[in-house]
Amino acid sequence: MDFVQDLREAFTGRFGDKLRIEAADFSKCGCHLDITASGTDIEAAASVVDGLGFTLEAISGVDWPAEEAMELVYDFNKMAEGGRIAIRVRVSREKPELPSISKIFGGANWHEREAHDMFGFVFSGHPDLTPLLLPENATFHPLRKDFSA
Amino acid sequence: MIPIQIDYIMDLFYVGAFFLGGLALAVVPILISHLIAPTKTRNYVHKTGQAIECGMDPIGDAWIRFGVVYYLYALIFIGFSVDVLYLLPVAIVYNEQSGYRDLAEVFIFIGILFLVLLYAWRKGVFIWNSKLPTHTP
Amino acid sequence: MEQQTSHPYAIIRFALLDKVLALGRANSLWPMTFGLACCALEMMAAGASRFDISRFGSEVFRPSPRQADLMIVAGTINKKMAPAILTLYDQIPEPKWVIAYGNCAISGGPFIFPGQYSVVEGADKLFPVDVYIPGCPPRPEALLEGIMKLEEKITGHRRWPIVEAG
Amino acid sequence: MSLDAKSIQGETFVVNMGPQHPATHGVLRIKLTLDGECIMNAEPVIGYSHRMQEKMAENRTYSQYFPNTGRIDYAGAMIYNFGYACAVERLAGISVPERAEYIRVITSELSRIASHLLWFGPFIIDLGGLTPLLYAFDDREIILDLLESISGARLTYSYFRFGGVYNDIDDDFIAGCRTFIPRMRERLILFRRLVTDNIIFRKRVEGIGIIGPELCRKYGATGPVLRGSGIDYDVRKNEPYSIYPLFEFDIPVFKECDSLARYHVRMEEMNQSLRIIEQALDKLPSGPVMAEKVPRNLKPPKGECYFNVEGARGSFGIRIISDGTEIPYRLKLRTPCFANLSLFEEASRGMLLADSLALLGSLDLCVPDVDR
Repeated sequence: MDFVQDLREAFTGRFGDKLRIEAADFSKCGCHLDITASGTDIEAAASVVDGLGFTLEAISGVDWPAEEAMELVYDFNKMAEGGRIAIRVRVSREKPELPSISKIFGGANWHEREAHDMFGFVFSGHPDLTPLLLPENATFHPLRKDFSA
Repeated sequence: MIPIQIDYIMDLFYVGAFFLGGLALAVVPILISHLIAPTKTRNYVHKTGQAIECGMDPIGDAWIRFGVVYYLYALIFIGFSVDVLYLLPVAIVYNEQSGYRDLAEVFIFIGILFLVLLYAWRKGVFIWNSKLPTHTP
Repeated sequence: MEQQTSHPYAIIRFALLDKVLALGRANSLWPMTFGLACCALEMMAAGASRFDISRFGSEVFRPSPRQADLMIVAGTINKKMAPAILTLYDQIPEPKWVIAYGNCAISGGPFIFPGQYSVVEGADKLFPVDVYIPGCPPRPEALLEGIMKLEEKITGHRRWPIVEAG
Repeated sequence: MSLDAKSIQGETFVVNMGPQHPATHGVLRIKLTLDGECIMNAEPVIGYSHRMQEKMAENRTYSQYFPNTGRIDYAGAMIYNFGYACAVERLAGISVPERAEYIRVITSELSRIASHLLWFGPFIIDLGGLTPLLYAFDDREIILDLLESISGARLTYSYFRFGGVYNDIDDDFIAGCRTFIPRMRERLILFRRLVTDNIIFRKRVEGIGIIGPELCRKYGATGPVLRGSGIDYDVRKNEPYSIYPLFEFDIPVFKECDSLARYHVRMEEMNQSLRIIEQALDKLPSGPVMAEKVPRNLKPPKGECYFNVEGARGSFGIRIISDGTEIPYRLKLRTPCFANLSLFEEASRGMLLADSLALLGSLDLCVPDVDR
C-alpha cells in the first residue's frame, strides 16, 4: 500500500493539515483513505487526485436533517494499481452550494446533475444544471428526508 | 374515307381504355381503403398527424440547406433511371434483326453510362469524410 | 379523457367483410418495437428462436408507429415517458390494440410505494388497454397466450386450443 | 480533391434518436445535432425509465430490497444480487459458508454469459445483421433454463440471501452446466466464423468509436469499455471479493480502443467465464448453503460501507449507510452504464451517424441501469 504514503504527502504538501485524512480498513468499509474536506477546496483536492491518475467513481449525496447538513461523498479509484479514496464534503442544508469539478473530471457533470436533482445541491460553475433523471420542469428533490410526494 | 376514321377511333378507344385502366389501378385501391378503413383514429394528445420522431415533438424545421453530397447521389441515380427509359424501345424491337447486334448496342449504351460512375468514383463522391476531427485517443 | 374501448367504425360495413377483415387483422398483428424495461427482454425472447412469436403472425416488429397495429407496453411507464407514449399511441393508425405486458404496465408493479414520484400506475391510466398479461416479467409463453386472447377479442372466437395447466 | 463536405457547409439539423428507437435498447433519447451525416453534438437525455431504486431503499428492509437489485440491470441480474448481498454482509459482518460462495460464483458467471449473449444479438442487429440474434438467444435460453431451475426466475433473480443462497443446486443443474460448457465453446467458434471474420462487420466496427484510456479515466468508464482501451482493470482481479482468487482466469485486454476491441473483450470474457464455471464445478465442496444464525430482520450496526463487484457492463458499487435500524438510511447505487454513457457525448462528436450507432452498441447499455 505504498500509494497511501505518496497520496498523504501529495495532500499534506498541497493543503497542510486543513484536511482530516484517516486511513480506513478496506475490508471493513471499502476504501483505503477517508478524507474530509470543506466545500471550498474540493476543486483543489480533485485536481490533486486527478494529477495522481485517479478516476471519479461516483458522487453520492446524503441528507442529514438531524445535523442540519448535507454531505457529498466523492469516490475516487486508481484503476491501474488499485486503491480507493473517499472525499467527504459537508455543506449547510439551507444553502447547499459548492464548486463544480466537471471541468477536471468530465464524468462529474452527470453525477453532479443527479445530486442536484435528488438533493438540491447547487454546483457553481457547472455548464448545465438542469434536471437529469427527473422531468425537465421538476423542482422537487425526492431523496431529501423531508420530501413528500 | 370511312374505314380510316373507324381505325382511328378504335385506336383512340384503345389508348383511352388503357389510360383509364391505369388510372383505375391507381385510384380504386385508395378509394376502397378509404371506405372500409375506420374513419378516425382515437387520439389523446392530438398528435396523429405529427411527423414521427420517436415519440418526441420534432425540433426545428426539415426544410434546411444540407450538404451538396446528397445532390450528387441524386444526379447519378437520375442518370441511370433515364437510361432505363431508352432501353424500353430496344426491348420492344429486340431480336428482329440479329439479337447479338442489339445486345452489343445495349452493352455499349450502358458502358458509356458506366463511365459516369467511374468518373464520380475517381472524383471522390463516394468517400464520406467527417467534417470535424473525430476524437483521437 | 373518454375511454372508447372498441375502434371507430368505417363508412361501409358488410357483415361478411367485417368477418374477413377481422380474421386478417387478427392473424397479422404487427407489434411496435417498444420495450421500456425488463419485460422488453421477455418480448425479445418471445420474438427469438425458441418461443417464436411469428407462428401467430406477429413476427415483424415495426419500429415506426405508422406501420404497427399493436402496441405492447412492456415495462415501467415513467412520468417523464408518459407524453411520449401518448404521442406514439396517437400516431398508430386505427384499428389499433394495446397489450399491457407485465405488472408495471398493468398497475405500476413493484415500484408503487408511499411517496413514489415517477411511475404512472398502469397503462390504462393513459389509453384503453385490450389485454393485460400479469407477471414480473411474464414468461414469453404468456405473451403468446396474450396474443391468442387478443385474436379471440378481435374475431370473436378462439381458433387455438386452450391448454389446461398441469 | 475529395469532395470533403467541410467545404460545402450546410445548416445543422436537430433530430431526436428518441425514447422509442430500435438502436437505443430501451428508453434512451439522444438529441442529435447533425450537419448532413456528421454529428456536431449528440446529447443523451436520460430519465425516461427512472424507477426510484434509491428512494425505494429508504422504505424497504434490507431483505425486502433483494427483488430491486434484480431489476436494476436485468440482463446480468445475478451479479447485482451478489453485490448487494456482499455489501450488507460486509456491513453486518456475516460470513458465508464455502459451498454458497461457489454457487454464487457459478450463477454469477452464468448470468454474465447470458448478459454478453444478450448484448451480442442486438449489437449485430444495430449493424444490420439479423440472424446472429437467433443463434445467441438460443444459447441464452439454455442458461435461463438452468438458472430458473434453481432460482425460480428467468431474468430478475432474487436468489441470494444474506449469508448464502436460499436454494441448493441439485445434480441436474450441475449436469446441465457440464453439458452447456463444451456446447458453448463450439458456439463461440461458430460466432467467430459467423460474425467476427465477416468483412462487412469488420468494416463497420474497425477503427470506429475510439475511446482512449484518458477519456475513460475522465468519465469513470469501467468494464469491457475500459478493457477495450488498454487498461487492465477488473474488480474480480484488482479488488478480489468472495472466492475469485481461488480460480485462475485471465482478463482480456485490447489496446485498439475501438468498437472491435470492446467486441473482442466481451467475446473473450465469455470464454473466461466458462473456465471459471468449470473450475468452480470441479472444486464444488459439500455443506450448508446458508449461514446458521442470520437474524430474519437484519439490523446491521451503525456505519457506512462501499462494496464493488464486476458487473457484466462494468464495476457496480453499492454504498450503504446504516443507522442501526432494519431500514437503510441511504443506499447509493454506482451503476456502470451511467458512467459508460456519460462519455458518449464527447466520444461521438464528429463521427458519422451510422458509426455512432456502432459506438453506442459497443458500450452495451442497459437503460434502467443508467436511470436507476
